Amino acid sequence: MSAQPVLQVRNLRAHIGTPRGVVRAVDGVSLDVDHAQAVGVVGESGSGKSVMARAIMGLMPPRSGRSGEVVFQGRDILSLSRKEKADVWGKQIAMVFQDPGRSLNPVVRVERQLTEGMRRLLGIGRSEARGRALDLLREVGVPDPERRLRNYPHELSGGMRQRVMIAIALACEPELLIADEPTTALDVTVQRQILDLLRRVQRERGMSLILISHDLAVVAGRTDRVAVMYAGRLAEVGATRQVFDAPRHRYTRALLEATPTLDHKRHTPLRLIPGSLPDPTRLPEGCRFAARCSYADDDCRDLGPQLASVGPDHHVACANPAEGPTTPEKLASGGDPVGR
Amino acid sequence: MTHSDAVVDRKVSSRVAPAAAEPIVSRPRTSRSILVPLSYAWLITVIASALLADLLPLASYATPVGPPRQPPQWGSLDLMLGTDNLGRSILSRCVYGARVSLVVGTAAGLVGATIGAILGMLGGYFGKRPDSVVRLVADAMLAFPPLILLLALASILTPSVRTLLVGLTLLIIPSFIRLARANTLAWSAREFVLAARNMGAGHRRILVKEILPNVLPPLGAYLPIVMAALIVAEGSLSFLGMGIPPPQPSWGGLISDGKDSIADSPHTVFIPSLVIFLTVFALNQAGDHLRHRFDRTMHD
Amino acid sequence: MAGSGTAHLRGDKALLSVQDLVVEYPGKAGVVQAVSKVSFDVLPGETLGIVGESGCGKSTTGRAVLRLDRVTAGRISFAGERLEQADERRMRTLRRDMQMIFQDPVASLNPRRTVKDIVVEGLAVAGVPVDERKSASAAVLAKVGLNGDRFDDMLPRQLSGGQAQRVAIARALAVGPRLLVCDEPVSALDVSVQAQILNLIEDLKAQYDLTVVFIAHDLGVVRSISDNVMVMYLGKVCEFGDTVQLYDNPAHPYTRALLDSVPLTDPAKGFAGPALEGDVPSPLSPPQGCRFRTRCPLAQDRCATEEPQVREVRPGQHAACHFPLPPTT
Amino acid sequence: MVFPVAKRIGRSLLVVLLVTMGVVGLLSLAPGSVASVILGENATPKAVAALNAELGFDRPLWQQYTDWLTGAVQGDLGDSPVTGQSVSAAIAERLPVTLQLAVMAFVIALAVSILLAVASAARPGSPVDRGINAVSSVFLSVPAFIAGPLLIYFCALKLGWFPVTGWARISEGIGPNLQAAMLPAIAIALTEIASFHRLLRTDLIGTLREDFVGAAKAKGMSATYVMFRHALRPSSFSLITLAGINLGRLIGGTVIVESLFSLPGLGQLLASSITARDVITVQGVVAFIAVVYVGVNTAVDLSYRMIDPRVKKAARA
Amino acid sequence: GTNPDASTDSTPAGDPVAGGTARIIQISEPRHLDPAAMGNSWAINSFLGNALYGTLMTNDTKTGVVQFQMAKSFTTSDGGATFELKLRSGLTFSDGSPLDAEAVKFNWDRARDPKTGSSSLQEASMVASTKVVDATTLKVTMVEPVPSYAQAVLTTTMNWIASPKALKAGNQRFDRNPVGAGPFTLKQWTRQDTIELAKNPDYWDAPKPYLDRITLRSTQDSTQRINTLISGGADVAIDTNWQTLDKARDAGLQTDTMSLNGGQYLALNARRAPFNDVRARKAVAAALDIRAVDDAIYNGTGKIADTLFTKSSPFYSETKLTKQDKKTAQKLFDELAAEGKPVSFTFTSFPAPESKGTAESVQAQLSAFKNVDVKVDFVDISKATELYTTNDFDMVISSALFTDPEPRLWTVFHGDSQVNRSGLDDNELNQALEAGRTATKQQERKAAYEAVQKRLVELVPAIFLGRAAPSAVTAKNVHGVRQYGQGSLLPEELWMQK
Ligand SMILES: Nc1ncnc2c1ncn2[C@@H]1O[C@H](COP(=O)(O)OP(=O)(O)OP(=O)(O)O)[C@@H](O)[C@H]1O
Ligand SMILES: Nc1ncnc2c1ncn2[C@@H]1O[C@H](COP(=O)(O)OP(=O)(O)OP(=O)(O)O)[C@@H](O)[C@H]1O
Ligand SMILES: [Mg+2]
Ligand SMILES: [Mg+2]
Repeated sequence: MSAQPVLQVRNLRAHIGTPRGVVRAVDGVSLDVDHAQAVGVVGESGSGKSVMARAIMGLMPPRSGRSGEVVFQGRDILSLSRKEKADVWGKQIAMVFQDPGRSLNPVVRVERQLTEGMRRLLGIGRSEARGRALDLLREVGVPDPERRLRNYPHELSGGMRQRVMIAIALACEPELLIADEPTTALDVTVQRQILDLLRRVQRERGMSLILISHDLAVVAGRTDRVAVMYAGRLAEVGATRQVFDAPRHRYTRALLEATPTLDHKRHTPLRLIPGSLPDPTRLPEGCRFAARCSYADDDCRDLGPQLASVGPDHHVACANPAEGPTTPEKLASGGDPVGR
Repeated sequence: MTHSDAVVDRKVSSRVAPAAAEPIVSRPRTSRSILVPLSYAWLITVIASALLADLLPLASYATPVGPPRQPPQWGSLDLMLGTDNLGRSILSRCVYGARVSLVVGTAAGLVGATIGAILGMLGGYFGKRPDSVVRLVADAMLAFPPLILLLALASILTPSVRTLLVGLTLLIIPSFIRLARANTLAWSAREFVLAARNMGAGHRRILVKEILPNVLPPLGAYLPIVMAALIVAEGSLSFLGMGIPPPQPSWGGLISDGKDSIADSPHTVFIPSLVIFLTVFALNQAGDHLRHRFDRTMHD
Repeated sequence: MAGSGTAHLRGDKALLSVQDLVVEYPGKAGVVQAVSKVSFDVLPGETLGIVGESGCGKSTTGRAVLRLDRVTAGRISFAGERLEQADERRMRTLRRDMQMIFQDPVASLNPRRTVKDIVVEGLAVAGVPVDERKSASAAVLAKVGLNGDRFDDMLPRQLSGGQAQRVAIARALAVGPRLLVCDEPVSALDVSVQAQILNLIEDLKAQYDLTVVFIAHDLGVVRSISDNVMVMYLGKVCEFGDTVQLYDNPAHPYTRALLDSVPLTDPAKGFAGPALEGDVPSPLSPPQGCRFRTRCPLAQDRCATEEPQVREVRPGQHAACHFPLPPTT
Repeated sequence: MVFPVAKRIGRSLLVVLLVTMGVVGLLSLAPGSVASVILGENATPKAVAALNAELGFDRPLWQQYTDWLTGAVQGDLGDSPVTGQSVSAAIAERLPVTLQLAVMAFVIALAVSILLAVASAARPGSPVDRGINAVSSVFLSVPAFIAGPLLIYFCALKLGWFPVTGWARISEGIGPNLQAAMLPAIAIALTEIASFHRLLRTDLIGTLREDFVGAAKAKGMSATYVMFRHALRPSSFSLITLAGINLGRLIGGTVIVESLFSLPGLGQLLASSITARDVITVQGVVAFIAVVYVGVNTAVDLSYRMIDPRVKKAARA
Repeated sequence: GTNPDASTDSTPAGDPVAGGTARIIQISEPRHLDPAAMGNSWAINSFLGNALYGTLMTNDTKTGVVQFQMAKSFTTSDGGATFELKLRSGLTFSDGSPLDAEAVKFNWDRARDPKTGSSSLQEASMVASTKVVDATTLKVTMVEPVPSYAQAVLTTTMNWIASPKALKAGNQRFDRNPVGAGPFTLKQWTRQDTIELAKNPDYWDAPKPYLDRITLRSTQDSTQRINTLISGGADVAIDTNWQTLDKARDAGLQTDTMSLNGGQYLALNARRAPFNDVRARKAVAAALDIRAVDDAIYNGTGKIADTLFTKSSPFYSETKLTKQDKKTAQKLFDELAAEGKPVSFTFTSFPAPESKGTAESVQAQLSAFKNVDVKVDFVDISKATELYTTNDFDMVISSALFTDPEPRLWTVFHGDSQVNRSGLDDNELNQALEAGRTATKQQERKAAYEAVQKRLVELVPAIFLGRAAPSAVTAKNVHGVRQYGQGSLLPEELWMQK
């Protein structure tokens, strides 16, 4: 495909001022999302996934700053005027939040929450918006949509609410949907339904999707590419299959090993990742995972690796990457991998 | 994904594109600007001068020091803030007036808050019957016109600081009951209360050790506002003729005394008003600051 | 499923035995029977996992067992003593033998008390003198891996999730319990921290000869830690049995559906089986007969009229279903 | 459904009972009697005692109270021994004034405080926010009896926009009526503005942190739209509670403003009746105020349901 | 202003014009419209009473000479032991019934009855009996001779005669429909709001009244009364406060202030310590600067009552009532303290601003002296009865206002008087007062009151403060301000320029 990626995030930084210091929640992230592609972002709590999503959406908390570029269909949306922003956010890029119970206004009926965006951004009338709303609800599999429109959020079950959230996000037919942990608050069986739904609409509509989750398994079966985040930076990016089949970053690998799976032998200890995430206000100089990595050497601690290609569509920011199934190009630690 | 991403992602690392600037982030001010030290300075001045009034080189608050309604002037300490309708030093009256106003604000505020907090916590924690009784009491106290209470108290007991304290305390109790009850309801539903019960803690221990520390901060935050309101309310009582007996001054009383000459000698009203305002403002600032400082749960 | 019955109980050997436990919450909207005739038991030294979807009554069961919630009906015996008949005073003593760890590590710690106070709360209640408590707190914190006095004066909010959960565990351990009820102790934690806590529980269990009831909704977690599993749905028992056996050959369609809904880390597979339709019905008006029948792919007429009882479908595996699934292997 | 309503009414009656009993108790302790007030300075103790007996105030307290209560239950609040007017008529005469004052003050206070709170919550800590906070501190520290004369001085004397004192009934035209009510309403509103602003500001800041606010912004809604259509309503719980309490209290508590502006409201009636030891009137007015208070707060409880549909669910059936 | 003595700013405005509505602000409204419940003094309800019931007599505010209105004459042939009241014939109440001697008898008898609670009980009780001679003649027998009893009648509510029939109907009915023969009748009374009066077309003294309608409002606060007038919200304000009068003049309003003899005074309770000792009374009198009191409450705009009578009074004498002398005062305080009788007393004050201000001023001034201690105690009006029946006070503020010293001076200072606040019963003073009352020749009376003043200075039962300011403040277009008695304003004389 020669087409430009829908979204190009370039060296995005998003820092938040707090009384204890500046939290460098996102610190130089670059990521591409192609047309009709589903990209997963995984990482532990606090790794900066949500802040990244919010930075892309322009939803930064007070006393925060961004730098870098977020190029959406050729325009850098960080530098848009207010008017132009309204054209992008909501209409072109939509977002689904983690907790469907809290991201729907509890005191506003489903109908208005669904239609207000359409009416404002697309300038359509009430009855047309309502008609579309019904279609959307049907599309996301909400039974009896007429009744649901009149409901308040609390009258819906968790799964229903998340469906409504997805319908709201789809309302203006966005090019890109960002789903920030859309199933974390849901039960397994409902999570399953929502994940299936997201994948289906993404495919049917030919939409791009960024699926954020802390659960590697959630991302695994539902994305084309996956980015692993650690302490505000990307650790590993690549085709999902590659990253899961042959994780190269030590962190990715450790995460996978620490996850108890259905075939884990019982009463055997899980593999641990020692230590914890670094304090986001006092991030280390070099590789941010170095302190917890048993393969770290002084270079790791001082310099910190850059994201480098280790195979077709597979990049790792690790000086001592794990062995892959196929022999990777050997990389000089710390150097510019491409030599440009 | 295409080949393009290989190119793109290669450019990705921060070192490759050092041009990208660090975002500019303003840190929230940790201290509340210069106003906080100024507020403390003011409160300390007020409290200290109230306590040490007798030692200060001030004229008596009861005896005229000059012609009535003198505007503020330099030169003599006693005339610095001018004189009141009777020619008494407003400075001296403000300093001594702080005693009554502060006592009214603090004592009525604290006693009211304590009683209200106890009742509210008992109601909120035990629920059911105790709660109905507490709510009934609070409702009845709120439905009781405050004026009646004060007028009646003023006629039963002779007007004095004590009468005033009783009346004003009764007035603020129900608000604290409500506040404490609402907070207790919220906190006692929390898991750590269950955890304490699981440790075998009894009701009293849970109330005192688990719930009280959490209910105190919102009450504390409300207290400065109530204290401010009490200081002002004391003035309204003077206006209604139920204030403390003369010649003892109070800030509210000073305002009330001066109100008829507001057009000719505005200082007789504005100086005490300013004192009240500064104190109210300083109380709020200090309250906010203390909460930030000592309520460690407020950090981050 | 969603059945009653006591066929799976193992008699006197059990440290904790629960029979026909019912917990009801009267609300303005009606009475919610959060736990409806649930029976299970735990042998000394064993770990029992309880799994089920949100709202199925796992926590309520856990709390009721410790008498932290009102018990509407049923028998709870702990080491031969009938808990539901014990008075408050007796319970206070007994509580030291049975401790609970709560779901949200931060919410279960008083935000305004320091770690060293929290950890020895149980001892303070029991009237242990201050200096003894001090040393006890240091010791117990060390046990859970919070060495040094760095944490003593911290407030819960200053702890990471994993550290907070360790403090909660330390608090429970401090009183030397025999039974530990863990109510989703890791569901609020990251995988990496989760692993630490799970390993810690395993360690402590071995070290202190603890009996554990482990409540979770993550089937992977439960599998890794428990000897027996009880699957619950809408306040009822679905299936009870040896963990490995149950995971490999679920007899109840709900157990099967749960297992099929677990996302797999293998990008090629996605999910192991078909999705389950619909939502959990309202606990206010649960379906007649088998409570799972409204979502059950195998439901028949009989399921609507007759409530299935727990019965042994295979040796060591009990299910409450009229039409249990055959073994797959 | 019947049960909670009955319970609610029962509670309300209890409140009214407690309050009126409290009033009788309190006033009985106060020195002086209505007879001595009626007979004036020149009265002899004998004449006073005779008149008191004639009016029935020599009977035991509980008997006076139960008699009053029996009447009150049948809707007869009795006649004032001082003015001879029936208490219900006196209340009916004053009520429009007090009600209009209280309602106008509240409309003003709510409107102003909502605007202020929105402005300060939009950027907490900004100069705008600090400025507004300072203004609200000023409002808190200026008592009504100073605010009143200042308003009169500037708005009535200097600008001549409003009358200095006096009341104009609605029958005299809506214009004069509003003019007469405006200054006193503002004088009452000032303190309310301050406390409403504080409360709403805090709650708004909290709500603005909620996910659904972010979600609405992510939908492309403007900041103003989000503020007024999404954030305001769920932030108004405490405001409404406080407003309910204060409105209820204002019905009997505007005496300072009423006397400053010479308005024939309930507060003045109450104050003069207390001075005259007119227990019958005081009791009637207090009972009435308590009923209004209870009513307003019931309305507040009901309004929770309008504001937040979740409450309705919890309370249903 | 018709009174040459009154300080007046109103310019002669030509002949009265009929018509118009006057908006008048009074100080307070009565509890009932029953004359007995009102008070015939400018500061109380005199305007309303005059409007509803007319007047039997008025007086010249300067000379005190009685002028007859509805009464044709009020004469005594026996030095004040009995009187004969003659009414104009054909007087009718507004309901058409006749205002005859019977009606006067009913009203006056009623005022004497303690059960009525009349504010004029004291004066009315000087009458022993009344007898109707014919429709227009009433014979009045006094308890003891009071030659100038007409002064008592016209300064009290006895001057107002209401229809007996209407009075008998009870307060509630009467308040809705008070029946009198005054220049105006009641249209509507909304309590604490407005009293609407309309011209009585059958008023005996046609073409008076000139005004068609009157709207009365009440406001306690004198600043607000004047402010209302300044802003054009009213046409006439009744006022008592020297300072606001000053302001009103500055604002270009007309003020008419009638001058009255006597004034406000501090009554020193001589029945008990410390003021049973004349030295204590003298000391306080010598310590106080009366000017300073005036400064405090009226910003120095008031008139000081340094003599008992004003210069324009025929009884004027130069005898100064008090003279400040701090040294003597301190000496006396010290002396008393040394005797173990320290001057420590309570000033019992009402909450009204003037009373409060006076009390505080006295307290503040005395605080500069040693061995004297003043407390201020506020009581509300409901306690006044108790206060005066038990005489449980050390110092109160009271007033003795009069044009003719009779009967007011007697009631204030005579040992036999019920309302002698100071309670001082001095033979010499009593005799002088008796002489002033019974003497018929002006010269003798003057001498008697000269003696009274001397004795007052010696005994100090009271410390006189300032003169009263019975005033009417009027807008530029209002004319015809006429007062009588105790500043009682006559509504029938008022007229407004178109
Ligand atoms: N409003 C805020 N103010 C201050 N710090 C913040 C704020 N939002 C996020 N942070 C900090 O930024 C960092 C990244 O947070 P973020 O919410 O992006 O993590 P996450 O990866 O989404 O985690 P989770 O899985 O818990 O959602 C964390 O250290 C967090 O504490
Ligand atoms: N205090 C309570 N009052 C009323 N209903 C309650 C209460 N606690 C729990 N319930 C109800 O009881 C049922 C079981 O709740 P419980 O908390 O035991 O579920 P759970 O299985 O622990 O769910 P989760 O996985 O969400 O923790 C639910 O329907 C819940 O709404
Ligand atoms: Mg997140
Ligand atoms: Mg639970």
